[in-house]
Amino acid sequence: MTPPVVVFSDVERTPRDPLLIVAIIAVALVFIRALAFTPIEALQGPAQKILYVHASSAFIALYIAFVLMAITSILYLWLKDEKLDRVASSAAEVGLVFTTVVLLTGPLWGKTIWGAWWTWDARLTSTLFLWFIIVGYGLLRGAVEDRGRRARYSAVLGILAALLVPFIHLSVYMFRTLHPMPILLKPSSPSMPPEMQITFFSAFGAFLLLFAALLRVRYRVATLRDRLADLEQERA
Amino acid sequence: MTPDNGGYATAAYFIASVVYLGYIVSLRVRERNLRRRIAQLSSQARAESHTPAGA
Amino acid sequence: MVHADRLVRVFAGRRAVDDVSFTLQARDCLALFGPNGAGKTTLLRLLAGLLAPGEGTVLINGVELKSGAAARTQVGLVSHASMLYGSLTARENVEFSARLHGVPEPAAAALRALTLMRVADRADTPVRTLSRGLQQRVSIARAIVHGPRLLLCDEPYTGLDESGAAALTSALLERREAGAALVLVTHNLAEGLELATQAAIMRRGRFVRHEARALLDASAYQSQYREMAAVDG
Amino acid sequence: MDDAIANTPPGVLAAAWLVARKDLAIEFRTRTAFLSALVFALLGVTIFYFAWDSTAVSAVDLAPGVLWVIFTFAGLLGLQRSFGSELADRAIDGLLGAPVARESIYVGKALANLVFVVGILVVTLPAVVLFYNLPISSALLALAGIALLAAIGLVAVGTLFSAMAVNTRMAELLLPMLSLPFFVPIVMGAAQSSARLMAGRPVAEALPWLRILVAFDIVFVTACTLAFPFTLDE
Repeated sequence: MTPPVVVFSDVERTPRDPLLIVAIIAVALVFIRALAFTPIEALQGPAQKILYVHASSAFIALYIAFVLMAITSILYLWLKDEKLDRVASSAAEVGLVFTTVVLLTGPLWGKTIWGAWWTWDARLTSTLFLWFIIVGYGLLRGAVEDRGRRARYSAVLGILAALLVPFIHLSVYMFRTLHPMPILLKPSSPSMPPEMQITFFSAFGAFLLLFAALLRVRYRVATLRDRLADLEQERA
Repeated sequence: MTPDNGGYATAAYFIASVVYLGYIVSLRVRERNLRRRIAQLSSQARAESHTPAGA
Repeated sequence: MVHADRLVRVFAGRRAVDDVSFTLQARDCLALFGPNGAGKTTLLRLLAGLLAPGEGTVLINGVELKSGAAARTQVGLVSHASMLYGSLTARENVEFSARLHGVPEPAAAALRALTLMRVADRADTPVRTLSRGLQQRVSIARAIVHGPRLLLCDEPYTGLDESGAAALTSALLERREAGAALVLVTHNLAEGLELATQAAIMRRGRFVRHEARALLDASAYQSQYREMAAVDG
Repeated sequence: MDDAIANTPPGVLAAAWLVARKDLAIEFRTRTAFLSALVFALLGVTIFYFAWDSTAVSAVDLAPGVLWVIFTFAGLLGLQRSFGSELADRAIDGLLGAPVARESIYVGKALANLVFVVGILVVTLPAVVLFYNLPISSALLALAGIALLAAIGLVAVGTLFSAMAVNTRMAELLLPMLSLPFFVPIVMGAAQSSARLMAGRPVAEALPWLRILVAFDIVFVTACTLAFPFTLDE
């Protein structure tokens, strides 16, 4: 009997990822459009363009990535399907990257319009703590050996985190309103001229595409990691 | 009077690009390493299972 | 009265318990043998309700174990770990367990169990300061204090001296007289076969042999088991 | 050893009380954890005093923050060892094999932790009043209520995370890492409301913060009780 000469080519080669490439190109085009072909806001100056990266990343991180993480966490505890855990952990990690961008670009914008890198307003603070929690989520996953236990623990944390964020938001909001701060120049949001609107919505679309692409790659990595763990288990 | 703060915008776009690209690279590297390791292990497993006993 | 049906438990792709079924009547004792990693401990934990089976069911007096409280109160477990609190005394440990199981007179029951295991004289010593063998006796007292109808013992003789082993044997016999079924995991075949009414050998999660004790010749069984163990290396 | 048939397993609350009493007995037997958490809290109170310029910040403004930050960290010390006694000789298996609901194990452990944390507060609170020369007023009673609300929230979340952290590598680091973000609304609510009361303002001003504390307690006591069974291996 001759051993089959099948090479596991599907495993060995990292596949091209058209979605990822399209997403990268889309984000790059949006960046070019935002920086070179979108009018400068008269009051805030060029720094207002940070909005296109900052706001769309923030929206996707908060309302898509973390909501997805919370929902898949609940579903995992209910259905105990490993796929749900993979989606939850992927959404958390990709969401963390988006949140990191939000937290890094925010101060640059804030410095120009508020005159301060950081202010402890409700939104900033809850984003910061969300970032901390998701870092903790990652550390927790890294610290648990058993796969089922890891999935259950992180699902529990994911659900509790979703419950916590509104509390932080509310309490920081009250903290601010009860302690009036020196008046800052607030970024008013008068209706944007259409050219800016187009840039804003295309940025949102591009980042959404990027999120989907990254989530897919990260999900693949999670699947591969489990497969490797299975193989190592078999050989042990 | 439009303020001259173009540097901040450039910096923000630059930082965002670095973070996103860095993450993409890290994902791809992780994926490649995992695939290599899996291929290596499963080829070893196949080699072992096709070695006749006593050979 | 104890009925295990097609139990399966998978750990990370490995079938630790794989399609195990058996039935025990009152006063039955199943002696369970097998090499390390055969799945004996996992099987006991399934029977104790500490692990949920991936497939299959355990019925105790017609009540499914998974359904919780009513069934769990009928099971007692002696495992490798003592399951005791080091800074509490022997009496406190056993009494705590009695209360958790809702034994009507916990203090009296605890004392009786400790007396049966011949450690009543050390009842008020913190468990941490007891020797390994005495801790094992307290651990057994903890497992029998609520009068379980199914007593699961994972190598209960390990660490016991002669007096302890005698106490354990008489405790097991007493449980049996009361109508309980026993599952006894051990490496020592002679020891296991002495009490058994059924014997089973487990390998890779499965029962590879399972027969009535009355049909077995102890010495033949022993040499067959040794051969089997030698193949496993 | 009568037959198990005669046994009537305790209800959820009775079982929780058994577990709590057992934990407190262990705690009382050893005492080291409580004493070190207490000393830690008192040391913290004194050190904080010197971290501020007392001529620039008045003691009344400083005290609430100090109290609640210290309280949080001392509480973490207590929560840290909550599940250690269960895992040492797998005593937790004895609990899980007993005919009691999983939830009552959580409630029992949380109750014991609550007593631990309140015990620390009972000493730390007067110490803060003493060291920071605060006027002793009728606010003290209200303050005790706030302390209890804060302690419940802290213990609810902390007990759950303690159950998870103890089964991980780096448990000592993970527990604070996971819990501290959850303590933010508690510390804010407790510090803000007690600051108002200590400054002699009407209770109505502290009310919104008390509402947050109460809401936090309700949400997280419920959520953590429901989530606890999922932290157990089955």
